[in-house]
Amino acid sequence: QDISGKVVGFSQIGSESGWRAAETSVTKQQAEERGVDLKFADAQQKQENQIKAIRGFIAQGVDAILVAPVVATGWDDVLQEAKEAEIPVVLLDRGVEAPEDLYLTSVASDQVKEGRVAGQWLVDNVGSEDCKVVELQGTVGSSPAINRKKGFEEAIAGHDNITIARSQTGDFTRSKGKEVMEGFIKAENGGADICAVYAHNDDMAVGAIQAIKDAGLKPGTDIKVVSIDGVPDIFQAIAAGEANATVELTPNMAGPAFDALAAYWADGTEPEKFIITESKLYTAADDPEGEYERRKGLGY
Amino acid sequence: MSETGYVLEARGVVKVFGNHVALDKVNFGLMPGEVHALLGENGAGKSTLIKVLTGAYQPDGGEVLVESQPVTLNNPQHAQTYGIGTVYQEVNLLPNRSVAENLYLGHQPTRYGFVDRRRMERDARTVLARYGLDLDPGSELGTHSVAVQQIVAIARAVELSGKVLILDEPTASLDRNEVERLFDVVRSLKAQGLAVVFITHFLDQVFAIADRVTVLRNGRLIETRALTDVTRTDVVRLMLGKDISFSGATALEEARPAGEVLLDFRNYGRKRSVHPFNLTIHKGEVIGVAGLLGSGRTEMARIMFGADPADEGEVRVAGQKTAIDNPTDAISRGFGFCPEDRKAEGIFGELSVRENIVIALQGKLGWFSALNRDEQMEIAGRFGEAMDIRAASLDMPVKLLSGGNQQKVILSRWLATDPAFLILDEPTRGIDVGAHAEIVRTINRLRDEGLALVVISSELDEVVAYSSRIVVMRDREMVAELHGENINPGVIVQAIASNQTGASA
Amino acid sequence: MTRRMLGRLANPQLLALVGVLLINWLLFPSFFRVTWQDGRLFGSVIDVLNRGAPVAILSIGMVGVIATKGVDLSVGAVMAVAGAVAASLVVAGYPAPVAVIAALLVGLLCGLWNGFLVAVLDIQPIVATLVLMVAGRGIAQLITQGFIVTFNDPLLIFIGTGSFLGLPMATVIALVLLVLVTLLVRKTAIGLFIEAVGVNRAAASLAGIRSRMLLILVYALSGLCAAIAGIIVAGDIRGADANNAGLWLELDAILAVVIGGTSLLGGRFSVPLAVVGALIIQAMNTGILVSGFPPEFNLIVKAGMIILILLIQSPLATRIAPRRPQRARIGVQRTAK
Amino acid sequence: MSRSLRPLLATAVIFAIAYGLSVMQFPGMFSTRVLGNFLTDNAFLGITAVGMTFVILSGGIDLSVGAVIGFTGVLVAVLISWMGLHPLVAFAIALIVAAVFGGLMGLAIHALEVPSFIVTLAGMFLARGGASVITQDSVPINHPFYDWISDLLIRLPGGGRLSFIGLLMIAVFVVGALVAHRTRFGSYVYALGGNTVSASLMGVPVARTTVAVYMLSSVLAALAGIVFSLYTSAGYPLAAVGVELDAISAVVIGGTLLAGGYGFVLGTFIGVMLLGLVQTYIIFDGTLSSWWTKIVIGVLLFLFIVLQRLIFAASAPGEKVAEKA
Ligand SMILES: Nc1ncnc2c1ncn2[C@@H]1O[C@H](COP(=O)(O)OP(=O)(O)OP(=O)(O)O)[C@@H](O)[C@H]1O
Ligand SMILES: Nc1ncnc2c1ncn2[C@@H]1O[C@H](COP(=O)(O)OP(=O)(O)OP(=O)(O)O)[C@@H](O)[C@H]1O
Ligand SMILES: [Mg+2]
Ligand SMILES: [Mg+2]
Repeated sequence: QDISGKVVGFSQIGSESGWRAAETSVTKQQAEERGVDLKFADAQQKQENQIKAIRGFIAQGVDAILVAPVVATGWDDVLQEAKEAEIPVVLLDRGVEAPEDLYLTSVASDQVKEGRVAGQWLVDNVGSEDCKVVELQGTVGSSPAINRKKGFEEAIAGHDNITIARSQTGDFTRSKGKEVMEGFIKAENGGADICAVYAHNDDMAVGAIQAIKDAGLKPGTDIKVVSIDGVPDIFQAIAAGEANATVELTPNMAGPAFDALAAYWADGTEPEKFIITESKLYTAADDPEGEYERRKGLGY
Repeated sequence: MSETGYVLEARGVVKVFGNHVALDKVNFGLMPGEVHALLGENGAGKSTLIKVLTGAYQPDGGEVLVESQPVTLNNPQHAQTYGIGTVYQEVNLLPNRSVAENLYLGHQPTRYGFVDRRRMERDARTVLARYGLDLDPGSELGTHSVAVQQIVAIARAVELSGKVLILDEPTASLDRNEVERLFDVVRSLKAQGLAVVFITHFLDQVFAIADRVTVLRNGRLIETRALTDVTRTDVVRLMLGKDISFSGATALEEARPAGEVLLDFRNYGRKRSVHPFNLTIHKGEVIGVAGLLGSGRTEMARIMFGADPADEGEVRVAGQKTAIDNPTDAISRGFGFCPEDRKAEGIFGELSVRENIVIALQGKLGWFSALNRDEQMEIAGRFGEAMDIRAASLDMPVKLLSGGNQQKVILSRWLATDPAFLILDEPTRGIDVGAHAEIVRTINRLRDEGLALVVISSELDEVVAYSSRIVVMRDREMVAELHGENINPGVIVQAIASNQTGASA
Repeated sequence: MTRRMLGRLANPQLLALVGVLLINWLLFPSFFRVTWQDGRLFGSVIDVLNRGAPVAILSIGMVGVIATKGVDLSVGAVMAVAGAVAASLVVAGYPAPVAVIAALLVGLLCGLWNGFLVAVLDIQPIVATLVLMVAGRGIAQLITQGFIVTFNDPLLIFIGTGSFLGLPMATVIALVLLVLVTLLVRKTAIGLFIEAVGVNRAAASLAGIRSRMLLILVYALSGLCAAIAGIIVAGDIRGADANNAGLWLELDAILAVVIGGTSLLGGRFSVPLAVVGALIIQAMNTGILVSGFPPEFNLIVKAGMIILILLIQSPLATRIAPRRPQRARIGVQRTAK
Repeated sequence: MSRSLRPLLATAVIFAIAYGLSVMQFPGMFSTRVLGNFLTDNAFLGITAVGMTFVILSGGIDLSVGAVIGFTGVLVAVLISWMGLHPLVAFAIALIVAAVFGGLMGLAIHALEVPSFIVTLAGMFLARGGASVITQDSVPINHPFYDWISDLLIRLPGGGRLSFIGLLMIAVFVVGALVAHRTRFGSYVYALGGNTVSASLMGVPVARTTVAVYMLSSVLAALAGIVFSLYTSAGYPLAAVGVELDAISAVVIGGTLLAGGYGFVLGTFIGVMLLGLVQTYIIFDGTLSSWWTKIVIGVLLFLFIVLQRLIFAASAPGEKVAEKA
């Protein structure tokens, strides 16, 4: 269906990580391909800014609104307003706790599942050996941090040989990831006791890999590295044998969203309420160089 | 009323700062309906005593009694509830608030819980009229001159004090008329039965208004006497513990042969500030500057020093035409400047006496030729001794010194730079007779050593005593230059007064 | 001379640092274990030195600013800008020295801008530097277009992660800066002038001190230090992260200076003690990390630490338990009495 | 007085011009909807900024307000959703907690003679840390009372809404202005900002006023936190990060001198609206990346402070005021 000429507002969280930047540029690409006039608003990681943006879009009378909500709660009122203005809203990459009739659909990954996939990979790869895992959490209180932790813990539950020895926040950033990993290494006998590191995103994993190297250990061999997102740099690390696995979170949330909107506008087709993107595991066996090349241009 | 008859009394009050005893078992009593002068050299403890009496400090020993009842005054506001009102040594008001609010802050009339601004301003206008001030009570206090601010402070204290009014050097920045006006007010308050404490370094004023006098020296009570029993010399002797020759007694300066020309200001002036003036200054000469308050003396001094650069005319230093656009230029040509507002523009309160003394010299030497500590100690010690600065240590913060000693520190600062030309703006304001005489002596000595000086002073006797020439300012314009026998108070007053148009408040 | 040295060592800041380190040691017994590995020292204390370096460098620049009664809120943003400039230039193919120098120049420029606002336009430092704090991060993002610009340039990486004589490069740079700046302010009259301007700018001008030049100098130095820190942080993660680099570090730097005994009201200051302040903060952070404290307590521990230090340093405490009357006084020795 | 009125006037004129230009480019910006949004969306910022105005007028600064908003949101959410308290009871508790918190900060500032910057920085860490210790998650609030308040709104022709929280902000501004300009307490606040030593010698209860000012700021921040929880029906420990900077910017743009002693509560209102206008403009444009928001706000701040500087410099006798400690 042709949706060119439609005006769509997109309230993005911010540009706090490489993945987020990629999502922004992919969304812009997708809009361009379809001839959609995308109104972009970056909320600088603040919910209040997102609410302002959505209200602004409503006031402008856009045809649809995409929103990547920074937190799950607190959207009822503004979504209600959008509904009253008859503007369909599509949620991207995170869900919200609001009545389902307030939005058209939600395109998101299953964050708990991402954690579970990562955990499962570890379970499959350590066998019955004892394995002390250190965890680099995302920003304290953010929903991916909470869910990815939960999923990972679910996966390793029942495997008593795998324990989370330490868990600290690395704020989803490389530098904090590196700093925290350095601390972990010191705290765990110079890193000798650590069997694996689980990072809530690839940026922190990249930082951790550097910390492991600085400590004279081999990331990927001495300490296994598993993380989530699938940004280009982690594929490079996998190719170099410095990281072991990543769970992809596709930055293309907008594509399915536009498709759903197109169908909805064409004949009023109500899409599925939850469009779940794939949480695919990549390891050294999955052509990491190729994956790197494919992603490099996306502006991670 | 009690047996002693004192409204406010200090008994055996002790106040210690660190290891310095500022007040040592001082007794002090105030009768209703008297004006009581409190005298003493700089640092004698006058301000400290009244701060204890008004709750700004807590005594370390002894007690404060109000109408013979021992009381603990927690703060000045608490003292106000006993009818004790105070004007502290520095003008302590709020330049950012309106005149009316400064008069009534804390006691504003309210209506339904809100400040009744109209009534407050009306009352303020009435009160100020009593002091001969006619100004908009709604205007910002900071836009008025220091004198006006001082009067507002006094008016405020008078309004708030039912029984006692304490004035710590209220006249230091007032001119004659204003002092007269103030005295009228004090007399009428006295007639109403108020006790007034009056601190000043002007003995004339003491004799003009006070009934009794208390003299402090080095934190000790020397004596309290009725003024009818004492002469000026008695008082001075009590203050100093020795006889001195009073500065007024110095012989009139005869017309001396002027040295070579050091400075020549031609049509020098600054728009909206001082009218262009012509002034030639020779080596070994003191130029006195006389004029009413707000006549532009300070501004002229600042222009000469480059603190506010001149925008017309030219200046020659030793025949060379130069530009003096900022103090650094001026200092590099051997200028020095003691500003009149010591606290705001003179001292570096947190820094040590030593650093305060060497700073201008160091400024002259520049960033990269630093004096080391020993050199600093030596310089500070030398000038500190020459000026008789009383400080426990050269490394103590200068803010802990009394006003007069701070002034000496600033003078030392400039002397350390070995200047050729010094501008002193009110160098003797707020300074006791001893230090006063010393500064006058210093001025004379410097002149004899060949320095050129410009000295601004409101004390005519003093200006007359040391000036080789006097220029008179009026309405920001240099209106007269007096030589030889014209240098006497009568002529000066004539010059200031002639054609007196709109002199401000 | 030795008495003077000893007196200097027995100050609350160093005691606090020792205290924090001891607590770390109690919570984590091998805290002080240092080994030699791959030609460099390795251990938690070394981490404190390495991770504390950026804030220490910021505080070296910040202390002069605060001594003049100012504050520089923009340093975190300037770090991001400098990192972005360096990374973008090497990615664009310029040689690393060019990129580094350009980044330093940009930092210097930012500092000059702040100095201009404060000294020439006479704007209060908090607002003046707030401008660049807000806009700077935007400019950094503009340069990187919102992406993390990664690089593989060996020189930049060496600055961030290399080592010299076994010590992390960042620590070495911080040390060198500390020595240079301390010499600059104490062996010349600049230190005295900074204090004079901080105490009373009007009086300083009348005493012939070029307070404008001086203010511009201290802000420029602060900008330069921020740029150095920004390059280190970018080199450390091999990428310029405009969104996160230096985020809220201005607060840590200010905190470090205040812990170091320099009053926000200007006046007396000490460069070495500001660095000690930075180390105290980092020792706390590292301590929390290695002792396995839950992350949500990080901020509370930090707040508790500030409160404690403020209590110890406050005039009230001095009154209750009189210690030696002065706090941070460096280079000024009282005559023994 | 007229001198300090001028920056206010300048701010108002610039707001009017900027708004006019925006409307010329996007006529949609002149609608009851956008105007209503201005109030609703900036309600918590506005309420916070009123408290900040008092703090700044008194010569201090309060960095803790953003964290207090976050903390209050979490506290209220936990009290309602986990403990089952009625929202009004929860509000009362939150306000009391904030009052104690602010009072303690004020006390520390006064008694320890430490600059407000550093005390409130500690307060910021404490409040933010406290919120994350209570919960790290966003806690939703589902209570009929909340729904009832959300429905309390006046619908304007053209789709605009005057919400309860928007009106609450206006009420806070009105009361704030009355307190600042028409009560003794207000004059004490200005007195502190003018010169603390003078104020104390003139009998201003410095300790009590300082404590009250920070108490007021924290209480208003808590009220803003409540508003924020009404706005989002949730409590989230990371809510309102950096709002203190927005509030300070709004106060400064509104013509209040950061050194204290000069300024108007009304100016802060215009400042808040101007910040809102910039954001709305960038949303309406829709092609400007977020960094432009930061750059534009930076430039705006710069323009305003230079403007104020020119105005204050043009009337010289105030010079000495600017030099004070
Ligand atoms: N807060 C303080 N700390 C330490 N010493 C102080 C303090 N206040 C005053 N002093 C010292 O106490 C002594 C008495 O000072 P005070 O101000 O009472 O003198 P004064 O008689 O008013 O002098 P002046 O005529 O110069 O004003 C001085 O030596 C002064 O240095
Ligand atoms: N820019 C200005 N605009 C308006 N009035 C000004 C300006 N600058 C100074 N004045 C006023 O000009 C007058 C001259 O002040 P100045 O301080 O030079 O006088 P003075 O003779 O030294 O008095 P004092 O004895 O108080 O020092 C004062 O009344 C002052 O308030
Ligand atoms: Mg005195
Ligand atoms: Mg004068």
